[in-house]
Amino acid sequence: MKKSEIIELIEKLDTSSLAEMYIKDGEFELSLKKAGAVVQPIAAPQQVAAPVVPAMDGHMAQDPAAEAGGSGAAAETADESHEFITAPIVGTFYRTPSPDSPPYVEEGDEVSKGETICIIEAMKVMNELEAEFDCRIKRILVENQQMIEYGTPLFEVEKL
Amino acid sequence: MKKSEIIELIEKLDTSSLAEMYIKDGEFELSLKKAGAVVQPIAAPQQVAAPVVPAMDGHMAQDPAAEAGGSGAAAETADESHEFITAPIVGTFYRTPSPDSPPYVEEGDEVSKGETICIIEAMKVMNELEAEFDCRIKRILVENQQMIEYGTPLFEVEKL
Amino acid sequence: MVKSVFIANRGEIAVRIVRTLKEMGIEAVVGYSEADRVSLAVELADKAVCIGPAEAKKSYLHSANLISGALYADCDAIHPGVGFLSESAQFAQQVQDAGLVFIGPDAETISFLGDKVQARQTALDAGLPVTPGSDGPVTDLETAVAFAEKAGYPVIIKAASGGGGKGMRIVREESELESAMRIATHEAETSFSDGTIYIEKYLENPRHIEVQILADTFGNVIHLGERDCSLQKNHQKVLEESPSPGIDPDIRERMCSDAVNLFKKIGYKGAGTIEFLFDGEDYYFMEVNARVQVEHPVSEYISNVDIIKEQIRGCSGEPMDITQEDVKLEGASIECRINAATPGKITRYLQPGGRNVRVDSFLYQGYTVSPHYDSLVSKLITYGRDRRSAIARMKRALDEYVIEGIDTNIEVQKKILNSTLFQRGIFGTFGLSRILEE
Amino acid sequence: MVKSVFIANRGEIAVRIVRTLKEMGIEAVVGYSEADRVSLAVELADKAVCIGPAEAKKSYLHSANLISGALYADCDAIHPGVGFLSESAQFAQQVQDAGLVFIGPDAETISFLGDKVQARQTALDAGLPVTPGSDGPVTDLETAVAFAEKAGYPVIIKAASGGGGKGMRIVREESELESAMRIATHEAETSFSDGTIYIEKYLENPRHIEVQILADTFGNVIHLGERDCSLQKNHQKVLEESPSPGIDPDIRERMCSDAVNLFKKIGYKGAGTIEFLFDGEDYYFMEVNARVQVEHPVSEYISNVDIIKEQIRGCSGEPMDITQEDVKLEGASIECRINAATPGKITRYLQPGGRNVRVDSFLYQGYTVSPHYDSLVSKLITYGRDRRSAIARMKRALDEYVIEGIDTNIEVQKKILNSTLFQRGIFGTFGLSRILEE
Repeated sequence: MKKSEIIELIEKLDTSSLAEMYIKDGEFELSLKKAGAVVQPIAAPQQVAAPVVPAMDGHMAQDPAAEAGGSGAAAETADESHEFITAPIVGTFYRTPSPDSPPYVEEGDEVSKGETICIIEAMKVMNELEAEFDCRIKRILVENQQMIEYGTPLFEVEKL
Repeated sequence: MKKSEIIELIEKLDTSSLAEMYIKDGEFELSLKKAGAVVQPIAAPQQVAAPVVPAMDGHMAQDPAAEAGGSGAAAETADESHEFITAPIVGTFYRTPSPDSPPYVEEGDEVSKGETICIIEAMKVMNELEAEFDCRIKRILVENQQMIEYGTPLFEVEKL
Repeated sequence: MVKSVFIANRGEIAVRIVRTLKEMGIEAVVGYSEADRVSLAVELADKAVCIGPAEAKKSYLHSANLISGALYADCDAIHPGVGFLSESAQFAQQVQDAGLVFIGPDAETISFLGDKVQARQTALDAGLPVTPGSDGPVTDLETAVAFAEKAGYPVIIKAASGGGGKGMRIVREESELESAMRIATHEAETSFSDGTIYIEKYLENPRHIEVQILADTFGNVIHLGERDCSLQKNHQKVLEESPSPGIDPDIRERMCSDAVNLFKKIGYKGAGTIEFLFDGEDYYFMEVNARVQVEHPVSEYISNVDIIKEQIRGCSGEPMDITQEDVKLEGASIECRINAATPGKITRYLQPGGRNVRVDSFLYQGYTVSPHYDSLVSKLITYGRDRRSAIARMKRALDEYVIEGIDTNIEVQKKILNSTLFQRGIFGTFGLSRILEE
Repeated sequence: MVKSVFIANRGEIAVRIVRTLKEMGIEAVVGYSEADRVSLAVELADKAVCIGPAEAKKSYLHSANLISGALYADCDAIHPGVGFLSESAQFAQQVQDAGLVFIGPDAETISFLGDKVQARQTALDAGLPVTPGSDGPVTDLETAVAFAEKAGYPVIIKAASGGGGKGMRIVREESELESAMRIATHEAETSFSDGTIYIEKYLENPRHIEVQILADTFGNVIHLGERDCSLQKNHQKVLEESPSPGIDPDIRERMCSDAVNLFKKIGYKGAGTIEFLFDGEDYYFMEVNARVQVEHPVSEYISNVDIIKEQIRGCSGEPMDITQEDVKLEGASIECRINAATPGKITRYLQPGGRNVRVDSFLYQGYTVSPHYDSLVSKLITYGRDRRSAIARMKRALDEYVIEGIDTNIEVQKKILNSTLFQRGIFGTFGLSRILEE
């Protein structure tokens, strides 16, 4: 088994509700155990995140990527083909530079590192958000002019 | 597996919530464990029993029989040869019926069911404690005229 | 002053007493059953003594073990707390005979107040209004009929040595009277081996009001105002408050001075309560509780007096720290009793905090609520400048309170707090059932 | 009245504000960093918005994210709490520009009070005693020497835009003066990019006394008495109390009316504090804290006023609920700050309870104390009829407090409570180091 596969397993177990894991494949054996068998209900993010605007909250609860998303502008998960670009600041999301102009990107578009993909307006300042790597836009997750909090997943993308 | 890969695994485990990890791949074996398991001190009886008069408390803490002792006059443990007769009431322990008379029992004596083995005085009433089964007195665990609380082990005995 | 007090009780009241003892610099010793070996009271106490197995009859109700436990730990006084042996004249006597101070009134006083007919007569003699009644045992139907016609129906038949509804019968018309008397007498005989019965006028949906009294052995008797305990479910109080939203200053003044007079007359010492029924115009003496009560914290809030402290001083031959003049009754306070519907382990516990919120409880995360004892696990008490702010604060505190692992009545308490009936303050002893029916 | 308040803060003060908002029936929205996603404030709030990563600079100090977060949640006001941006005139201005109510004084007032020289001058004009000082910037040695000789050594050199000891120098004789001025100027330039310095008489071991003020926009300004904050460790307050054991009624009266006059003069609104130094005979104006303070609960206990509630009313254009006449200062209250010496997971937590004990904290069993922020994890506050009973109660409560999994200063607090120096109440700002040396 390759290291990347094992890491993937750790992450899967980590975000799962399982307590431990043991694998034996011919010569190969793998055993994983979680700390503190007793799960403190308070530590469950979705429970505490509940006060957040429902729509988003549901998204977060189901989607591990959303949790990881906060750590930077782009979040990685085990699944290479499954990445998000999240909001680096709190503000209003705009797909277009101005009301009458076309959107920066559409689903399916390929964008290259440094290209502007949307605008986030905060305190009447228009902040252009640039792609940090070449990628294809798989899904646009928020509506034009939607208010977004820090870490909100904006685009599901595929690295190129 | 290369050292760099193992180091990566260690780092991965370290930042995860997992407690330990064990890998065996043919000749290769790897076992990783995190230090410090989570304990629930709150449930430890000896800790809470601490306020009790030290001498007794120590006894109780070390002695499983003392814990079980309360449930009846005689406490059983897994080891048949290791039993206790405990105090069924709170009061003063007397080995003799009256100051000038000889003790009911000495260590090593064999007593039969129903025989009086000591007196426990409570509210100026002398309560004779009888053996609930034939047994040999291995040790007398309290001093004459000592105050005893409920469940205090009085005699270590051996069933016959 | 006493140096070391043995607490012959458990749960929240044991914790409550330990706290005041520590603040007074008196050693706190807790007597615990094996079921309570791991408990907050034991942990907070200076010393703890095992006084029996889980079964209350062999531990918290076992006088000999409790008194021996107190001697064992070199205590010079015993506090009975509430329930268990707190109103047992025999226990009080045994404690005194053992040369220990009993934190409560004398044995004679307790037994005397235990007899309802005697107590009622004494109240009459002290000039307290009592519900129109037969003034003594009733044996023949004629007397009963005559009284009922004079007082007017409905009337209630009660057992002289009764309690807990046993031997009680409500009679709404003459035709029911004879059979009711026969059944009540029989019930009284079988339940209390004393068939004596008496009759009183029966009040529909009255307020249950009680006055908190403190007394010492120097003849000082003071009151801390009244408590409204009308909200009950099968004779169990659920929510109490002070002051009562239904008592005007004039009535309060008369009730409280009546209560003080009665306690002066009987030479009471320590903390005690006099229960009245109030029909909206007049109040009637019901009975005396010769002990501290579960709901005492609401009076502590509005008077800023430590009732347990003054009780201990009063019963151990010290003069009380305060006079009636020192007592200023201000603001409003509410207590919600939090009861466990099921035993079990507390898997998560968040206790409300902040300003003017008090929690008297023995719960903590990881504690296992035992099935052996009373269901009261916590008392949540709030205070405010007026009743409205005390209510707002209680709602906030109830929302904050997280107790996972067992079922509790927190939702019921929220329903009460949110009901207009409660918020308007217009309710009697039937109030709770009406609120819950809403 | 405002309908929804955004709390731009965290920890115990966020929890404190949520509680009052709920009691007022105002929606409570908490802005939280990713490190605080799982926290008591977030759980108790009606809504919560993530406003950035753990690093404070990008979350709790990031004006744009905070204000956008408030707009995001449709709030109409922002409460800055304490620390972070609570005394940033720029933030207050941005909040106002965004069309939101800032729960604090106007931006102009904040910036004006931020300049120590200006504030000192205003205090002088309002007739407040100030420590003999250069009354304005000092540039040349001659002026400095002249002043020092007039006022007498020791003197202290301070930076006009200074704080936290930066740019401060104590000078005990003329020979040290010149070099001290040079160093102070340099420090001031590098730290605050403003080399302006001034000189004051230096007081040895004075009491640190502050007066709590509340004001609304209708010209009502009231005080809630003083607090003694002398017990400090490297300029960090450790224990506060009210009233101060070293202030007599006459001094208190003068201090408080001086404070009220100053706030009337500058048209202050909301909650604020004026700090004085007291040398045993005279008191001197130090500075104004234009926000609510960590130690406000001791004043809430002795006045029975909700400072946060009146602050919110006063800053949102409502008249305060109370007048100076309503405020009766009674009893004594003490606050012990419980600080975490290490971050980590709380493996066991028992919170003190019972009568006249208040806990303002965000801890609970299972919570992980983050290394990113301030070390204050809990405030334990007690009240009593007098200082002695407040002390006895605090000792009891500290004994009850169990926090396992992290190191705290609870033992240090016990040492303070048990020291004769503290019990006698005779101490100044050097008091704590002396107690800890014992």
